[in-house]
Parts: sequence; C-alpha cells; structure tokens
Amino acid sequence: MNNVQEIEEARDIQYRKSKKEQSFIRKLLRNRFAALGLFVILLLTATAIFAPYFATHDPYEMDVTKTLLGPGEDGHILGTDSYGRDTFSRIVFGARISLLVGVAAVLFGAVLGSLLGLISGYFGGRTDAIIMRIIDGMMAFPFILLAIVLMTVLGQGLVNVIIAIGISNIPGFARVVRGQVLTVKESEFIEVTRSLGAKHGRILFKHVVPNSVAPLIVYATMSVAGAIISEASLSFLGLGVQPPTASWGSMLQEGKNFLVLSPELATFSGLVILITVLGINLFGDGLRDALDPKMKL
Amino acid sequence: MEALLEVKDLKKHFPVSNHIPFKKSTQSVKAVDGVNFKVYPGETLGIVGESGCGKSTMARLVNQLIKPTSGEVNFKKKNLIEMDARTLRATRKKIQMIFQDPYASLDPRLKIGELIAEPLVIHNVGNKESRRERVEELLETVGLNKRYAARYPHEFSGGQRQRINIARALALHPELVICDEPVSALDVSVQAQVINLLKKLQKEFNLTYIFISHDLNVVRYMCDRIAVMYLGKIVEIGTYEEIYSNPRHPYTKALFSAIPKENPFEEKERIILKGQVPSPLNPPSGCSFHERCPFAVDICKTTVPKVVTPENTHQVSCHLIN
Amino acid sequence: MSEPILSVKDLQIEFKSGSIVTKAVNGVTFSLNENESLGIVGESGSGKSVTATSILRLIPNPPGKITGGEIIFKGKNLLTLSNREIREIRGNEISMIFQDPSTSLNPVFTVGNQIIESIRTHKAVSKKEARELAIKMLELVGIPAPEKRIDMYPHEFSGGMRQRVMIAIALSCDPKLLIADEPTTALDVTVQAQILNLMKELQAKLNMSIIMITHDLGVVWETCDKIIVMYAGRVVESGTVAELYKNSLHPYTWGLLDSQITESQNNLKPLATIPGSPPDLSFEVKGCPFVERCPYAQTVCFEKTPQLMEPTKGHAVACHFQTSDQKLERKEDAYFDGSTT
Amino acid sequence: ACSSGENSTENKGTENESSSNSGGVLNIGLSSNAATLDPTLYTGVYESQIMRSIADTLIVYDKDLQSFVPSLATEWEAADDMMSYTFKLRDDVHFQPGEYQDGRLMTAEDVKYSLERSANKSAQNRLSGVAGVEVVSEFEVVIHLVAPNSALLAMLTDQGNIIIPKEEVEGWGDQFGAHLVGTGPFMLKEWKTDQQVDLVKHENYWGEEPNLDGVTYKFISDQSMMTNALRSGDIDIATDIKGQNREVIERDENLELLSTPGLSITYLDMNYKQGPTANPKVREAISKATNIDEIVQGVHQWGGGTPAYGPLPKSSWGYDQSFESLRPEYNPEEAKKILDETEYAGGFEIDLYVLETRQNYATIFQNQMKKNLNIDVNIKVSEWGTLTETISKNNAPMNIGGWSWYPDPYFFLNPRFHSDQVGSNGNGKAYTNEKVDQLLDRAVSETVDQEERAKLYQEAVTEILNDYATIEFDYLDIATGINPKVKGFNLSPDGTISVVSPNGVNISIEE
Amino acid sequence: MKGFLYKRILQLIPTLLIVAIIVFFITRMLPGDPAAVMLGPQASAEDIAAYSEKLGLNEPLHKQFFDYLINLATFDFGNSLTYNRPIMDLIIERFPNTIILAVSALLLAVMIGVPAGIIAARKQNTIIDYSVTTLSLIGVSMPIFWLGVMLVLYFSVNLGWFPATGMGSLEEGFGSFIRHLILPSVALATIPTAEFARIIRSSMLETISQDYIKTARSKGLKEFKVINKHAFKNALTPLLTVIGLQFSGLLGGAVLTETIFSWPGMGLLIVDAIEKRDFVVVQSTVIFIAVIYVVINLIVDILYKVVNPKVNLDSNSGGGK
Ligand SMILES: Nc1ncnc2c1ncn2[C@@H]1O[C@H](COP(=O)(O)OP(=O)(O)OP(=O)(O)O)[C@@H](O)[C@H]1O
Ligand SMILES: Nc1ncnc2c1ncn2[C@@H]1O[C@H](COP(=O)(O)OP(=O)(O)OP(=O)(O)O)[C@@H](O)[C@H]1O
Ligand SMILES: [Mg+2]
Ligand SMILES: [Mg+2]
Repeated sequence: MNNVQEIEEARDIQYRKSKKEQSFIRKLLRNRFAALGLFVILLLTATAIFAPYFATHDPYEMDVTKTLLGPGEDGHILGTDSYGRDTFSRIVFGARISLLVGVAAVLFGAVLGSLLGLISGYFGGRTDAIIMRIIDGMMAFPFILLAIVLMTVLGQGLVNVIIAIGISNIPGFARVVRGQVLTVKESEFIEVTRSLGAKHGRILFKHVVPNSVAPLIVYATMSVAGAIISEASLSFLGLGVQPPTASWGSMLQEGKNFLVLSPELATFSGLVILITVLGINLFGDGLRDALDPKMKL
Repeated sequence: MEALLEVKDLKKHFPVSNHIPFKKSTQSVKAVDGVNFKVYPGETLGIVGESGCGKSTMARLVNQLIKPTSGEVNFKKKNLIEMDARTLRATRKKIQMIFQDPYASLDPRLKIGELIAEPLVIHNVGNKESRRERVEELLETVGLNKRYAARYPHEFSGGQRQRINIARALALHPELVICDEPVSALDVSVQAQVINLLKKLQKEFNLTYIFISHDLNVVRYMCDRIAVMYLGKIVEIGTYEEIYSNPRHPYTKALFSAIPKENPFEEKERIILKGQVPSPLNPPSGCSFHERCPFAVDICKTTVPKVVTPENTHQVSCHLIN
Repeated sequence: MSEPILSVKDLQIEFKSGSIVTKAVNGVTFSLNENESLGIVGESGSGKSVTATSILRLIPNPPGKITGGEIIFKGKNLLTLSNREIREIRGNEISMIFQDPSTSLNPVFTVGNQIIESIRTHKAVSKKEARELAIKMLELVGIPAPEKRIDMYPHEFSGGMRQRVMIAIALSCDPKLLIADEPTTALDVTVQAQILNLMKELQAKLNMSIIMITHDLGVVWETCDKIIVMYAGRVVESGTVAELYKNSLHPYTWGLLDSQITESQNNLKPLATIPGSPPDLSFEVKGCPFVERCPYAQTVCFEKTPQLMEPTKGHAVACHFQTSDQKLERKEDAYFDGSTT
Repeated sequence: ACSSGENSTENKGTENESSSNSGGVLNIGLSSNAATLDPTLYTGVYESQIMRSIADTLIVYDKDLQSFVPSLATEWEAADDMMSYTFKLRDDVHFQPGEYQDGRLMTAEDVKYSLERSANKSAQNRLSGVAGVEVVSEFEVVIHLVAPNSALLAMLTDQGNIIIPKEEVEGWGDQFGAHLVGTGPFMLKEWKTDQQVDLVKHENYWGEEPNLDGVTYKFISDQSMMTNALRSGDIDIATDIKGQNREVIERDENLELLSTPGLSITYLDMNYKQGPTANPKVREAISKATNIDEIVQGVHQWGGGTPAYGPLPKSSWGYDQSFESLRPEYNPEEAKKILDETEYAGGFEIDLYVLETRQNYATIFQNQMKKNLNIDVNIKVSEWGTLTETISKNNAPMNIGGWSWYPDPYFFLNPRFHSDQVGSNGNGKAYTNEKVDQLLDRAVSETVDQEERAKLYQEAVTEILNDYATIEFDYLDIATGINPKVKGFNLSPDGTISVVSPNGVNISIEE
Repeated sequence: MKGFLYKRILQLIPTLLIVAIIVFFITRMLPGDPAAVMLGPQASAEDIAAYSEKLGLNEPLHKQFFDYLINLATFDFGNSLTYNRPIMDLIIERFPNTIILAVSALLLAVMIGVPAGIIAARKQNTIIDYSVTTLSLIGVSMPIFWLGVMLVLYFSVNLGWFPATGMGSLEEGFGSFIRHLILPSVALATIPTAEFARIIRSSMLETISQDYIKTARSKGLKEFKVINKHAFKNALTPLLTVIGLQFSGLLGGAVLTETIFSWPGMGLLIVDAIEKRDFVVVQSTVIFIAVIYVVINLIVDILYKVVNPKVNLDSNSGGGK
C-alpha cells in the first residue's frame, strides 16, 4: 500500500506549504485591508521618525506677514497657520506627538483597564464587586478634574498627558475585558487547565488573556482617535504639548479659531487624524483575524 | 483487594442565592447527594445516567476541581479533602481527567505541542528538550504523527482532538483517569478508534478508569463495573455481568430498553419513560424515581429506599428488591 | 410505483472561503416516495447536513452555493423557484428539525410565539386560532400542560422537550416532507427513544415522508425504510434498510457496520475501526475518495472515481469492484488488524 | 459690512433722534454665563451688563467715559478735606414691584442700605474705604470715607453699588441674586439658567421711556458661535468680537462691526524678585528684544488691537502722548549686548505662564526670545485657578495677563505696581518701588482734580517704564457685532452695554 | 428580582462613599484658592483673604470633611459658592436639559446607527458594508467642535433652518423646542451612532449564523422578519451595554456640545464649577452622576432580562471561582 504513504507524504508537503502561507505575517498581509492599514501606519511612523526629511520647512519658523496662506501658496504645500508656519511641515512633525500620545495613552489604559477587567471577571464575587464599583466611581469622575489634579501632582509633560488620557480610558477597557473574561472563563479548556493543577497566574495569562484579546483590539483601535483629539483638549490646562511644538490635536484646536475664514488648517489636521484612525482600525481588524488560529485567509 | 479510590457519602449541594442581604440561602441544587463507591486498581468503573443526574459533578469532586459539601474522597487511603495544598497538587498529578467536548477542551490559541506539554510545565517536570521528547512520545502513543505538535487544535477532527486530550492526560503518568463522556461527541466510527485507544492504554500503563457515559453499549464494552446514577444518587452498582444480565432497578431497565436496535429486524420491547427528569432543586420525596417509575408502589412515594445487595457485589436501592 | 415526492439529481454544492473552494456535495442523487422515510448516514463532514439544508435552499450564500443538479419536489425544481415561492414551501410543505434543540429555538421568544409564527406564516388564521392550534400541536408532541407551557421560554424546557417543540413547529403546517437533521444526537438515550417513538407515531398519523440524518445506524434501523450512505460529499451506497443491512456492498458501509458496538461484542476484542480520516474536500480528490482508508483498494481506485451504479435493482453502490459483473468478497477482519493506531 | 471710519462707535441710528417707541425685544449675546446678580456677590463683567439694565447707580459715566453724569443722584460734591461726598437724590424714583414690596419710592435710606451693604459685604470690595453713609434728608446722603479717595466716584459707577430695596434683599435671602430688583428701565422676568435672562420694560421707570419692550441676554461662550448666532439672527448684538470673527462680520453685508479702542491691555510681567528677570539688565534686554509690533500684527490679523505704550490704555484720561517715546525701542542687537553684560550671557531658560486664550502672544514672544537672545521660553499654559495661584505666590518667572477696568488710572496702576499689592494676581511679579508707591498714594489722596492726578500718574508710569518691570503688548479694541436694525447703540470703550441709560442711550429696533 | 434590587441598592452605598471621599480630597488638591479664582484677576490679597474666611474655606480640613459627610448623609448638598444657591436647585434646573439632549441624541444614534449596522451585516463584504464601516470610523474620529460649528454655519447661517444656539422652551411652542434641539443632538449623536453601527453589525453577524436563524428561515419567514425579529432581538445585548455606557456618559454632561450650542446642561455646570473651584458643587455633582450611573447600570441590567429572558438577574453572574 505504497500509494497511501505517498499520498500521506504529498499531503504533508501540501500542508506545510499552505501553513507557510498562513504564517502570521502572511495571513495579515493577505488581508488587503489589513495590509493597507499597516502601510498607512508604517508610513505615518516613518513620517514621525524621519520628520526632518519629509518636512519642507522648519515647522517653527514664523512669518507674521504670511499667515493663513492657502494650500500651494508661496511654496507651502498645505498653506500656513496663523503664525505663518508651514502647515505641512507641522503636520509631519505633529505625527511624533500625536502618534505617541494616541498609541501610548490607549496602551496605558488598555493595560491597566484590562488587568482590572481580567481580575474582576476571573475572580468574580467580592473582588468583582469591589473593582466594578471603583470603575463606576472612575466613570463618574469628570475627566478635567482628574487632568488638573494630575497636572498639579505630576506637572506638565507628554508622559502626564499620556497618563491622564490613559486613566480616562481604564473603565472602558475594564468593562470590555471583564465581559469577555466572563465568557472565556466558563470554557471547558479553562477547567481542563485547572484540573491539571495550574495556578491562577498561568490560567490567566496563558489561556484567558489570549482568548480575550479580540474585542480588546477592536476597542483599542477605536479609542485611538479619542486619545489624539483629547491631547489638544488638555492643552488649556497646560497638560497637552506646549507651544510651539506641533501636534495634530493642537493644530485642530487652533484651526478652530479660523474655521470660517480658512478651514484648511482644521481640515488637514482632522484628515490626518482620520487617516490614522482608519489605518489603525483596518490593521486592528486584520490583526485580530490573524491572531485567531482558526481564521484561514 | 485494596481500593485505589474510595468515595464515601460524597455530597455536593450548590446553594441557590436568594440575594437577600444577611440571610443565608436555604435552597440548593443537590447535584451529588450521598454517593459511595470504590474503584480498584486496573479496573474501569462506568457511570451512566441521564443528563443532569450529577455525573460530571461527581467527576469534578473526585478531581477536587470543586470542594464537596461533605463526604470523603480517599485516594490510596488518603482523604484528598483534608490534604494541604502542596500534597494535594502532588497527588492530583496521579488523577487526570478527559472531558466530553473535544472541541471545547483544547485552548484554540495554543499549539498541540504546548497543550500536551502543559501538565509537565505546570508540575515542573523536565526541561524544554525532555518535554519536547515526551510530547512526541505521547503523540505516538495515541497514534498521532509527531509532526502534529506544531499544529493548532482546529486543524484536527474530533477523534484526533480526543486523542490529543488523552495524550495530555497521560503526560504525568497518572494512575486514575476520569473520562467524562469522552466519546459522546464523536462519530460512531471515530468513537471506536478512541475506545480502542483507551483500552490499549489501560493495558499498557495499567490505568484505572472512571468512565462516564450515557451510551450503555459503550459502557458495557469498556467497563468492569457499572454504577447507574439518578438524580445525584447511585441507584444500582455492580459488575457488568450483574447489571446487564440482571438489571434490578426499574430505571436501569428503562435505560437498557432505550438502546436503539442493532439491526432492522430486531423487535424491541420498550419501556418508554414518561415525564421529565425532576429538578434537583426539589427532588421528589421518597424514591426520587417514583414519579416516572412504571412499577412504583405507595411506599416509593414516602420512603427513601435502602441499599440492598441481591448478589455479591451487586447493590441496588429500590423497594421492590428484596 | 407512483412518482417520487422528492428526487434529488446530481446535486453539487460548494463553499468558498477566499481562494479555497470546498466541494461539500459532489453529485448526490436520491429519491423519496410519499410516506417513506429515508435515512442519510455518514461520518461527520460527509455532506449530510448540507444536502438536507439545500433542499430548502437554506445554504448560507455566501459562502455556500449550489452549483449544479436539481431538486424536484412534487414536480417542481426547487432550485429555480423564486424566493417567494420557496418561502411558501418552507415550513409548509417541507419542514426541518435541527440537531441541537438548545440552539435551534430562538431563546428570546416564547415557544408559543415561535409555533404561532410558523402557523400564521402559512395559514390565514387569527391569532387566537393559531394559538389554539399551537396548543394542540404541543399536546400532539406530548408536552404536558400545553396551555401553560406555551407561554414559557425555551430555556425553561429540558432538551427533550425543546426537541418536541421543534417537532411541533415543524409539523404545525402538516408538511409533506419532514427533514430531521440528527434530531436526537444531543439527547439522552431514554429521551432519544421517546423522540424517535414520537416521530414514528406522527409519521403514521400525518402521512408524511421523512428524511432522517444521523451517524448512528441504530437510529436508522429504528425509523427508516431506505438509507443512503454518504462519504466525502458523495453517495457511496443506497438501498432499502433491510437490503443494506444484509447485503451491503461498499467497503465503507462495511466499516461503518463493523464499528457499531453491539451487545454481542466481545469486550476483550478491539472494536473495528476505519483507519485514517476522510479527505479534505478543499483539495481535489483524485480517484475514489475512500481509497486511502479502504482495505480493498487497488491501483485503479487511486486513478478513477467510481460512479454510482445499480448492480441490483433498488440497491446502488459506487465501487469499482461492485458492479453487475464483479463482486468483492467481504472480509471478516478487514477493519480489525493493527488499525487502532 | 464695515461701518464708516476707523473707530465707529455708534451706529447711525442715534443721529436721527427719532426716539420712536419701536417696541420689540433686543437679543444681546454675552460671552459668558451669569451666576448671580447680587451686587455683593457678582464677579463677572457679564453679570454687570444685565444688572445695568435692571438697577441704577447714583451716577454713571458719559458716553466717552470722560466724566460723570447724574443718574439716581442729581448733584454731588466732595468735601474740602475729601473725607466725605454729599449726594442729592432724585425724588421720583420707584423700585420695580417685586415679591416683597410693590414698587415703592426710593429714598436716601435705600441708598444708605445699599451702599453700606456693598461696603461691608462685597466680596470684591467694590466700595472700599467707606466709613459710613449718613442720611441727611429723605433725598440726600453723605458718604463718609476712611481716607481721602478720589476714585470714589468711579467706584460708584460699579454695578456693585446699585441701589436696591432692603425688603427684597432680606426677603429673598440667599436667592436675591436670582431675583434682582432695582430702579432700572427693565425688570427681571425670567432667568433660564446657563442660557438666557429675559427682561421686560419697567413701566414706572423714572428716566426716558425705554423704546424696547424687553431685552434678552443670551449666554454664548463659544466665540465662533456668537458670530454665527448673530448671523443667523438669534441675537442682535454680539459682544466680545475678536479674531476671525471681526472679519466674518465685516464681510457680512447684513451686519455691522462696531469697534473702538478699549480699556484693556495685554502685558507681560517679569518677576522682580526671583530668577534671571530680577536683574534689571535682563529685563531691559528682554524688553528691547521684544518686537511688539510683530506680536500685535501676528495676534491681530484682522485688527482689534494696537501696540501699547505703557500700562495705561489710551482711553484712560491718565494716558499721555509722552509714553510713546518712553517705550523701549526694539533693538535686538543692543538687547543682546545688554544681556551679554550679565551673568545670563548667551541665553537661559525661563518659564512663561499664560492662559490658553493668550497663548498666541506667548508663542510669538517665545520665537523672538529664541531668535534674539537665545532665551528658551517654556510656555506653561494654565487654567485660571492654577495660573492665579502661581502668579500671586510670585512663582511665575514670567506671565502674560490682561487688565481692564475703569478709565481712572488708579485701577490700572495701583493693583499692578503698588507694593502693598504684592501677593495678589496684579502684582504677583512683586514690583516694589517706593517712589511709585508714593506717587500712586498721592494721586488718590491729595486731590480730586483730574488734571493734577493725571500728572502724578504720568510720573509714576515714567518711573515704572524705567524699571522695565513689564512689557505691554497691546491695547485691545472693544468690538461688537450688530444687526443694523438696532438703532441708538453706543459702544463704550469699557465694554459696557447700556440699553437705556441716563447718559442718553436708548436703543430701539427698526425693521 | 426583588433581591437583586436590594443588593444593587446596597452596593450603591460603598460606591458613593468611595466617590465622596476621593472627590473631596482631590478637589482639595487642586491648585488655586477658590476665593482668588472667584474674585478674578483684579482682586487684591486682602479681598481674597476676607472672602476665604467668609466662604468657610479656612476651617481645618477634617472639619470640612466631616461636615461634608454629615451633609451627604442627610441629603443636603449645601450652597454653591459661586451661585450662592442650593446645589440641589442648580442640579434640578440643568438635569432635565441634559436628559432632553441626551435622550434625543441617543434616539437619533439608535435610529441611524442600528439600521446602518443591520444593513452592513446583511450585506457583509459589499460596498454597503464597507461604506458603513468607513463612515462609522469617520464618525468616531470626528472632532465635535468642528462638526458643531460646521453644522451651524450651514444649517443656521446659510440656510437659516435652525437657531444657532440655545434651548427652546416648550412654552414657545413645540416647533421651536425641536428646532433648537436638532443641531446639538446631531452633533452629540455622531460618535454614538458610529459605535452603535459597529456593535450591531458585529453582533448581527454573530447571530445570523446561529441555528435558530436557520430555524426561522426554514419556517418560510420573510427575510425581513428573520432579520428584524429573530436576529435583532438576540443581537441586542451588546448594544444595550454600549447604550448604557454612552447614555451614562451623556447624562454626565456633554461639555463640548453644551459649550458650542449654549445648552444649559450638567456638563457646563461641572466644568464651570471645577474652573471656578466651587468645591461643593463639584463634589455634589460628581456624587449625583455616580448615582445616575448606578441607576443606568441597573436599568440596563433589567433590560437585559427584558430582551433576553434567559438572563437571570438573581444569579451571581460573576460567581464561581
Ligand atoms: N456550578 C454549579 N452551580 C449550580 N448548579 C450546578 C453547577 N454545576 C452543576 N450544577 C447542577 O448540578 C446538576 C448535575 O450536573 P452535572 O453537570 O453533574 O450533570 P451530568 O450528569 O454531568 O449531565 P450531562 O450528562 O448533561 O453532562 C445539574 O442539575 C446542574 O444544573
Ligand atoms: N457554512 C459553511 N461554510 C464553509 N464550509 C461549510 C459550511 N457548511 C458546511 N461546510 C462544509 O461542508 C462539508 C459538509 O458539511 P456537513 O455539515 O454537511 O457535514 P455533515 O455530514 O452534516 O457532518 P456532521 O455529522 O458533523 O453534521 C464540510 O466539509 C464542511 O466543512
Ligand atoms: Mg456532564
Ligand atoms: Mg450535520
């Protein structure tokens, strides 16, 4: 019965070939939307890192005689702002701050929030009740109050912006993760792991976490826009980036003062935020699918 | 012979919360309600019964996944319930479980190799290399290609997954394996493969099984002794010859008559049970089977039947047996 | 014999997922007469459910698609009907019950609501009449205190009772054909016996045809007149129940019969098993789909796909060696030796 | 559309004194919310706008803020020792009917009650230095002072010193602030919290009969929305028009932009006590390296501000042409040289505290400092609570602020430069100069004569400018967008909006 | 059910206590003397000191704290420092406005977001699906102030359809009331709409593949009914969660929208109080909102039961080990 063995061999080769095609990265890239999202993210990241090479002007150079130029005027691709600074270059440099704040603040909130949600959902009972009541309290707490206090205690600085926005993100993540954990922890494979004598730490991080990650990714990618915009809304407290540093949020905020006469400033900064959000979401969805071993693409 | 496992008057009552502050809840689901049995080394004890009668709960109790309300679980004469955490962990290595649903019992995000190695990691057995070897050895033991270690559970059929579950259960050289409906979710042809495997392994490693199933044919084929459960209690227990050739409890009889035909020509006399399994929240008074029992008499409604021993090892609780 | 009520010819069904096409059903042919019951058996994934759901055109599209064949029901090709016409047949002339009673009832509506809905979709009756009818149906399927039970939610019923409710829904419009997709697999033996009993009774009472899908041959022996055996999306053998039990012809059917655990089984002897697993239908299957697992396979089996033929009238088989002029000898121990790996 | 002339302050309606009793309700947009109208509790200029229509003070400013005109008082006189003022009151003034009185006659007792209440209870000390009020006759009072104070008359125009009936104050208790009753042309009809205040004509008003049936003040805090509300017709008068909105209104053919130099300045204060700016050379260098014209051009792209010359606004009578030559000349080279003479040669790092709304001044200033002196200015944008605390405690190395008050120089110079104000927001820089202190004290205690006082103040300003303690950026214009159907509107440099006033304003609406 | 209510109401007490303690000490940590903040830039140091004294801010912290706790226990929120009026009055004036805006924004979001999500799920991977998804992403990244100003520019200034700001009272007629309500609701509804569409899309996709949907189809029901009756009600649970979260957020006050449209709601009250350092108002409103959150959570939990009879309120959902 040589034939059977031959087929078995051929199968295995075929399997391994198809497996290669299904490696994580390939799965991700095979999804056209995820690839597009990744491209956008990489492009933005590159822009942030190599900002000086992309920028056509010094983002801080002012010229009060050339303010609020329209796109294309006087060699300014996207025009100038109210100080006569080059909008394009500022958007390029602003990527540094905005991407950092957007991603780091969401990560901060995601890590702490997920941890709380994880503990709350997994241990249940009194632990759950206590944590959820704290989360309720946090949600009732006005964001700017928190921001001002943080500002007072910790002082200015990008890190504190990230912390402030991050903290405000905690309750959402805690709830999302808790909900998912409540489902996952009832799975039979969790019980199996317990029957093997595993301790809570292992069950949590080896089994519960990986299986709770999908809704987390979706929620996180949705939160990035809010974080980027929030950064600017904190600037009046002195918590956001301070002038003359450029960030998309602060440009948007500034553009608000010229919305009627020269809407370009708000529009362009709003657009890059939108593009970022789209990119991150597309990538996030792709990532979720690629992380799921069951998904074939 | 010395029993490997002895369960004494084991009870598990799940309290039903009434949510009234400061007031203890009074109602409870009596999932397992006073069960006694012994399991001897190398044998297979089958447990059959309807859905919800407490089979899985009992399995979990034996494995100490849940704490019993009362009773003893003696493994090699030591009561697991009174053990300190460390001894219990060490002892539990010797008791492994295989669950019903081969699809749900493997974490979809881990590779087969990791899954099978998990008990070794948890109990700090060996190093990475030796674990890898052990995994390959186990895969071969259960008849799977060792290359499969790098694949994910969803790439396997139900039968193959159940083999993976078995491999994992064997990783720590257990003495007692509790199989909670290991083949119920499988196709007939695949079911046969798994059963053969379990039998083969039992011989090879001198395993003791507690085998839970509601398929009487499977139980009979697998088991040396059989316990029939109804509503948290064992209503009949004995060797398989005793139970099959001479079922005494009316419920056991009904169970047997419900087995589908073996061929189109067979004529079967059926005892079709009326009604539903009563809720373990309010079990009926007296014999809990009396509402559905075709032979019930007055005493059944009022008095809980005692355990009687009509033959050597055969035990039944029914008023109709003397 | 009169015109069959249902005849399926050369049915082809594909599922598409990205670039991968799974040929789930590949040339299934069978027919069913009035008042007859047909069992479809086969391993998991052999295409039983897909075949059955395709009759009501309930294959989710995308990803699924019926790519060929015809399904003639009472002279009409169901595959060419308009959406409206097929809706009028669904639940009315052809009804369906699914495997898992715990998931096939909508958890958020009362059972009464779900039965009444079915009735009122096809019959012009008032709400009140529909309700009375629904109570009658519940009574018919043996649910005690139907007037009370009708307003309860599915989760307040046990598994067996839910399956009874499903049957009540299916039968509420007196269908000519009832398709039951593994209606008892999720149930206890005692409950299974109740349900099968009930179906037999109702069939006699209501004069309908039944397609019973299962992988448990016992259920077929219990309830069916005819049987088709499916393997890898194809019909490998079909015939009457008695004929198939006594004179089965296909090696796969033999394996299936052997691996049943019977009372006469000696429990010291290993069970018969069919080694290996069925081919992955998302790759093209060359030759006979069963070839890798077949103890009787020969070179030709790897090269040519056997067609379904009728060596004896009313008993069809798809095997190169089971034709009108060729016979394969069934070996006693074909599925026993060394096959436990 | 732009109304004729650079600084048109009145729309044309006033000229044709038609005094038509047009009726109708005037909608005025205010850029912040009113919390209370209690004269001892109110804190915002927005509240005073509403109070002005409901109640009267003894005297009011004329339209040009140059002198006082009679309101409830017909005549007044300072005693020779400047320790008291005598006021003769009108005898025909009735309160608006309210919950606790039915519109009775106002008498000297009410003046005594109201002013003493203000002097004793006012949170903001709107009547400081008053020892007591003496009722001489039914319609005559004398205000006794603790010390001579020429600024008393100016203080009396403050809405904190409106005359109110005792019954209502005591009757309402805590709630009086929401139920203000006075003698003014309009009475409070409804107060929709955080949204608007509706006033209706007071039928028994003692002055010229109001042309309007009522006035509604709407609170619109967003600048763009204020303009939009004007454009969409939600409001007839939009106050506090700044930045792009000036241009938007000018471009709108259906609207008029009224603009006049106001009594507001924007300044940068440098810490006199701590840090690099304690060194006068450093302050001088910074002052000379600041291109005020560039800042004004950058901030006021659409007009609305002019370069400032010292701490007194042009509209104050204390202002003098000579200030223009006193202001340090922009000279970055020289500035650099001066800085290089100090220990801070080559630049340093310094924090600049500022409210978000004035961030644009800071940004341009920051740029100039970097370029001209290599000073790294860290802009610390803060919200008001944090800012005021930092400044008051002398913790702000530099800060940018704004100041606007009465035209009397006292209100511009004392709080910001008198050493006894160290520790307050105004003199958080801790500026101390004995000579300045003396001059400021003399200006309020020696005389009530405006010219004499002006001289003293000019001297003080000269001294201050020599110290380089502060850099004034600009004088802000008061700008209001107005629907041309509104006639008789007077734009006052102090930003007050009078609907009907004893100074001759009586707005009407003509379709 | 009764036990469930008991328990939740009891749980309210520790929540409120935690919130009360935290908010008390946090407000005291804020820089800026309330007196100084309230009196404005021109106040002199003596003025501020005198006013502080008057406001009772110079009392020792522990005394303030205990007074505050005692007041809370007696449901007396005290007087606002800036308004000099009972805080309860301030809240009662604004809360209905906030409810009106929140409810209408929520309705709008549900009316648009939910059908959009359903359609997207029905037409998965078609251009319609992609459009809905993209639009919803645009929705979540939309800066509210930008949208608000644009809406007003177009609909109020150019077209003159709606008033630019303010809230209409019902006395002025229902028409005026609605016209005032529309733009703020639209601005406020944008983000929830986008979120609802996404949520309902994914949960519909999940339900559509369930067995009972097959059952419903096999009965011969029209697709419309299958989707909108059978699938929808089952897909509702995750939507309820999000609606609950959004609604509590909206009831806490939508500061940006309220500022832009001069809508007299809770958000403005709180932010104003924070900026003016009106501690008592901050404390009381935060506690008030905490109560609202708990109530909303409670309602959502009860609604779970309504849409899904399987939900057992009395069981300990977070139970087990
Ligand atoms: N954690 C629990 N809390 C409350 N009741 C429980 C719990 N676990 C099980 N039960 C109840 O205990 C009874 C016995 O359940 P068990 O799972 O042991 O039955 P089983 O015999 O294994 O049934 P099946 O054949 O369906 O697996 C059931 O009524 C069940 O509802
Ligand atoms: N929705 C679907 N999408 C993709 N493939 C499908 C889908 N439904 C069925 N298939 C494929 O069709 C083939 C036949 O499936 P089918 O459900 O008919 O098997 P079955 O014989 O009913 O098995 P079981 O006994 O497990 O129910 C399988 O290989 C399966 O992968
Ligand atoms: Mg079980
Ligand atoms: Mg199937």
